[in-house]
Amino acid sequence: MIELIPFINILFLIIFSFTIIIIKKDKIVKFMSLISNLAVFILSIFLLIQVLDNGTLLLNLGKSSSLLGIQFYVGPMEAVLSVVFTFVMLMILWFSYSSIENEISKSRISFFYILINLLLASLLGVIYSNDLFNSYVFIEVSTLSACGLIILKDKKENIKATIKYLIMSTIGSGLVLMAIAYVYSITGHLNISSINEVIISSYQNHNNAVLIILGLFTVGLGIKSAVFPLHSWLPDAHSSAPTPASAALSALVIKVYVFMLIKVLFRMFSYEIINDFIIMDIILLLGSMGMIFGSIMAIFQKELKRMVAYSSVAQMGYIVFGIGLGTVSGTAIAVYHIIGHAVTKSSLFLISGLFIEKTSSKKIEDLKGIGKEMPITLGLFTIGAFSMVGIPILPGFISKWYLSLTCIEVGRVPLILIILASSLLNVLYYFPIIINGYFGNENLEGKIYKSKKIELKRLMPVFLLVIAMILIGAFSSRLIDLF
Amino acid sequence: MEFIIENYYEVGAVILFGVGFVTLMLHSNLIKKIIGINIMDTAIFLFFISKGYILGKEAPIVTELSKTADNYINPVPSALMLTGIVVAVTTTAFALGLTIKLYKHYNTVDLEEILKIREES
Amino acid sequence: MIEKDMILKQIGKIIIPLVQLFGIYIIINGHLSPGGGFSGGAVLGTSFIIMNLIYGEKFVEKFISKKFFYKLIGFSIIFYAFVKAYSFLSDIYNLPHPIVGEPGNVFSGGFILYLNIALGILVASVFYIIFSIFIKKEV
Amino acid sequence: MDIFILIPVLLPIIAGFSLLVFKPNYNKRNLIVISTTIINLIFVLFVVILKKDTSFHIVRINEFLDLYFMPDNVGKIFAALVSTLWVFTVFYAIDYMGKNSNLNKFFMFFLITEGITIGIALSGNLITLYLFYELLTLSTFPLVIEKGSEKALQAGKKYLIYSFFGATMVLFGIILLFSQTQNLSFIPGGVIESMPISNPEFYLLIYLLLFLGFGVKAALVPFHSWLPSAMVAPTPVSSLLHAVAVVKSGIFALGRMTYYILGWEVIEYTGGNDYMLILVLITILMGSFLAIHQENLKKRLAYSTISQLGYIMLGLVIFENSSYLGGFLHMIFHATIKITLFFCVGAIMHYENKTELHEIEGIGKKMPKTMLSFTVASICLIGIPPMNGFVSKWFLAIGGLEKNNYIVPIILLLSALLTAAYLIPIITTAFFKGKPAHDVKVSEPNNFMLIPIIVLAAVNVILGFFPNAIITMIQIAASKLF
Repeated sequence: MIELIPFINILFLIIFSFTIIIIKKDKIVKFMSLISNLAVFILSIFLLIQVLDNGTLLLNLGKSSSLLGIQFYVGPMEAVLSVVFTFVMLMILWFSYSSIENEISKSRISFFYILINLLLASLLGVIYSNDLFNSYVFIEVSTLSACGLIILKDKKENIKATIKYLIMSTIGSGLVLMAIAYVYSITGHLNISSINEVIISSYQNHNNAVLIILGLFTVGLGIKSAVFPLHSWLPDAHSSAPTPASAALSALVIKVYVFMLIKVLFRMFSYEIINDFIIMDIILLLGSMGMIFGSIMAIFQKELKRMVAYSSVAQMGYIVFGIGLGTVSGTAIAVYHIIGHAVTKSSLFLISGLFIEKTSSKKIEDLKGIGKEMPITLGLFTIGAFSMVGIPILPGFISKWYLSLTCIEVGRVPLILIILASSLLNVLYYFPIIINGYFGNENLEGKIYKSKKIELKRLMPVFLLVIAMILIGAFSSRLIDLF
Repeated sequence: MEFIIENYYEVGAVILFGVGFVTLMLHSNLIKKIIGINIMDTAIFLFFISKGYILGKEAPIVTELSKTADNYINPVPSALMLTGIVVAVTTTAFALGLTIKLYKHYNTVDLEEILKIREES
Repeated sequence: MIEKDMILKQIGKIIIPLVQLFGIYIIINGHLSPGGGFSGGAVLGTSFIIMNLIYGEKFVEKFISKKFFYKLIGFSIIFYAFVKAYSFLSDIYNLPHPIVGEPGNVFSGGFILYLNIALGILVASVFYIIFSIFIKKEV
Repeated sequence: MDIFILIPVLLPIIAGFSLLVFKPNYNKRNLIVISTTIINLIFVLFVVILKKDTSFHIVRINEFLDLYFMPDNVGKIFAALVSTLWVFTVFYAIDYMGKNSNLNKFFMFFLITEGITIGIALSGNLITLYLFYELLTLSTFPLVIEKGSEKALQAGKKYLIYSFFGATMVLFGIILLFSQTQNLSFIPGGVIESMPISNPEFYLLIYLLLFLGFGVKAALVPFHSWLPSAMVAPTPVSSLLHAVAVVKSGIFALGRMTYYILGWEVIEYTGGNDYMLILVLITILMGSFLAIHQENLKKRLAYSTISQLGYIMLGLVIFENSSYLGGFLHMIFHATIKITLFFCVGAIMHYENKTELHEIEGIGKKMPKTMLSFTVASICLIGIPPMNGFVSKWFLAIGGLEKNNYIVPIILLLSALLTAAYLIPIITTAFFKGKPAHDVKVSEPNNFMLIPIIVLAAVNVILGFFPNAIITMIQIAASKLF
């Protein structure tokens, strides 16, 4: 019965999101979405224990043979990812109970919870599914629900951001579907593991077809996961969306597409094959450009949410850089950074949502002297910023450390300069906020101590996220050997 | 050269894909962009289904039971494309709805003008 | 609003039931002839839209109220999800299958028939709701 | 038993946070601050006496990231030095900072910095040292910008950028080092087993990165400009931090790195220390030259610190037993001398609020005791024989000669002259200029300030006459290395 958990997870979420359509009253809607999310979180913990005990779990739905039926492949990576994602979504939901009223009109709140449940269901679907077309359908569902989440605020810039996001991601999924068509034409299979067997034997004689497939997959998934040159939709979408939605978007949604890229690159094309294609150097180039230019653009931002959005573009650069290295440890670090960044970025977005709610302005200048008014919130923001910048013990530092170690293994020492340069750039745009928040007399006078305090009940989810971040930092070694 | 003549379906599909992609990129008018998306999607469906086509076999609709499996073309891509079509329709419906709302706010459908208006505001 | 003249009304009276019957036919033998839930639902949905165009909003309200359409969507999706889940589980734990008749007549497809019906209702109601939202400028 | 090592590190940090939480009023806060520093001194002395070397792992995340304390006698001496000077500075700071009670934040960071500096002293491997090194920047930053004025914020930002730049270079070096040897803990004679015949320039790169990275904090020439601009901070901060804690921890980390990580044979093989020798000599000369025509007293002392740090780095660059001894001795003596000088200048600023050289004419007659201890301390700094400055310079010169490169003693003599050139004018303007003695009223700073100044001046003199107690202790450490 245990091995059915991945299927039950997704089914549970879908059914709950649809029952919400029928029940329109907010109280019950909130309660139900909480139960469904909690149940899925507990189930994925069971799944993790199960996977840790007896290895990866293959679940064939539909036809027993793996040729046609939908197949769920749950390895250690997927199990840990699903636990972290469900935990982060739980915290975001908890946060949204208190802060959603003042961002979306009354009638739309039930839609918000439908879309959040659908989004989580499709994210878990993409993580688990071992079947290309099946993950394509889940990707589409997640894009549409993400667009729905952005549009809920129904203001001018929201619509423009959603249109831009929708068109860009339709291009992305179009390219991905084309790539799947090519893969199908070469191998005749849609199941990743069976494709792998065919490809290993016959990839020599399809050389440029394989190159096209890799190119299409990288660009298609790159657009959707906001890798550097293709990221133009991210800042508008994330800064105009309601806070819990933008937290979910930037912490979870863009990560799933990169994980899909990892599955395609390293599980469909195994490590040996992939390294003699030039695609790996292109990905490495994309990653390093993302790291540098993402941070540079973040420095010039005037609005808080746009700055945090640009910093997620930079962090995506780290993950893609990890993939580009092409070794097992490189991918392990990329996945570790996905987890570390998901927790840190969601807490940063939620906190910036609180700042905007209290100072009722998006600009960074108005955050001067915020430290006196909301000391605890800015304290949590500082811890998040420390992890981003890379103070030891926190996950940010650990992924930077291992990334540079793999760089040396691969023999590309100068690349470490890029990693360190980008962490320096991180300092340049995170620290002014903290410094102007806590210190400087002209920032502080005229501010009453703790006047805009956020009561602890609302701050609890952010608090738990920060603790989870420190834990992830602490147990990093066991996590990394797992992948 | 004979490769192109042999499987002209694939070549046609790729050209159509290029056309759709270009209309999507170049035109700043939103409606044209959505048309471009539809062209691109149909091109992909054509490419996918042409992969399943086996010369001299008929469509996989079972009318009388005598026929065995080997005189039908490969049904898997066409089955998959059913879902693909549904997905393409939903995205287009969503995009059209958004364009209408955008038109109401900016009363123009051209992205460049909208960008100019946003700069001024 | 389109003023409702006589000719349209009379033809509508004859055609709309036929269109609806045809839609239901497509849904029912979805697994035999081409079509099935999605296209059958589309036909059914358009018949409601024509009814709305010819006889106006209130007539359709009397027939099926908007709120009921929302309920219809919800229930049909949940029904679809449960039946599909049951079909997966029945494969794994080989629970009892619904009667699998010999191919060729209506009750031959096992689960597919029920799935098609649920899908048809769903698509029809979604078509109608999207149309009514667009028509009432509620976008 | 091993838990004892942790107390001197954690006690001040906890006390600091307690200040934030309880928000005590003026005299309750003074009580907490004084008691914490004194108790801390006792604990550190206890650790120093502890003969067998104990070690303690706080947390062991994975094979490279473990917080590990292992105090050997080099660390013990530095911790003892830091805690004793911290006690003096606390007395001085309480009087200097005055009555307003919203200084809890200041004293919180003040205590936390002490805990972190002792953490640096007692750390057992390079990663713990790096962590506390970075925390030191973060905890000293609020002290530098205590005034809150725009100028202070600018100086703070400059300080932050320099230190983070240095920290990144150090991180780069540590990563490269870690890729070669999986072990980062401090072992006398260095961690690298085999002599790097295959890739000497790789180790040269590591050595340069680590030296320059730590050099930023130790005010090495190209990265020294943050020190004078950080003089905008109140005197207890600038005296304690920029004469003792921050700068010396940079030097201490350099010493750890050269002798306990890379090992001096490896560095000598890669030839890294010759480049660094040139850089150090430039630091000594430039520091003294810049100090001569500095009008502001504190800036003058800041530049003199830069040149004196050059002396200590000399000991780290010439790999000789006596030069190591001389460098280490100078680190201790310079700390005590410089802190006295800063205290006197601070007393003048606080009571007469005069900061420029031409303003303090005849101050010697007004505050005879302070200026007297100032003269004593500057004599020690210049290195006139019986005083402690002379002892350390003597060993440095011998080390240089043993290495038989003659530039070192010449530079030492030249810069001793320059030190005299920028200290003597202060004494002359203070005593021999201005109105005659009898009609000037004597107004000494109150004894909260005066006692630390006089006691420290006396300590300098005593160390000058009986230095062999410290020399033997350093000799034990040096014997393991050479």
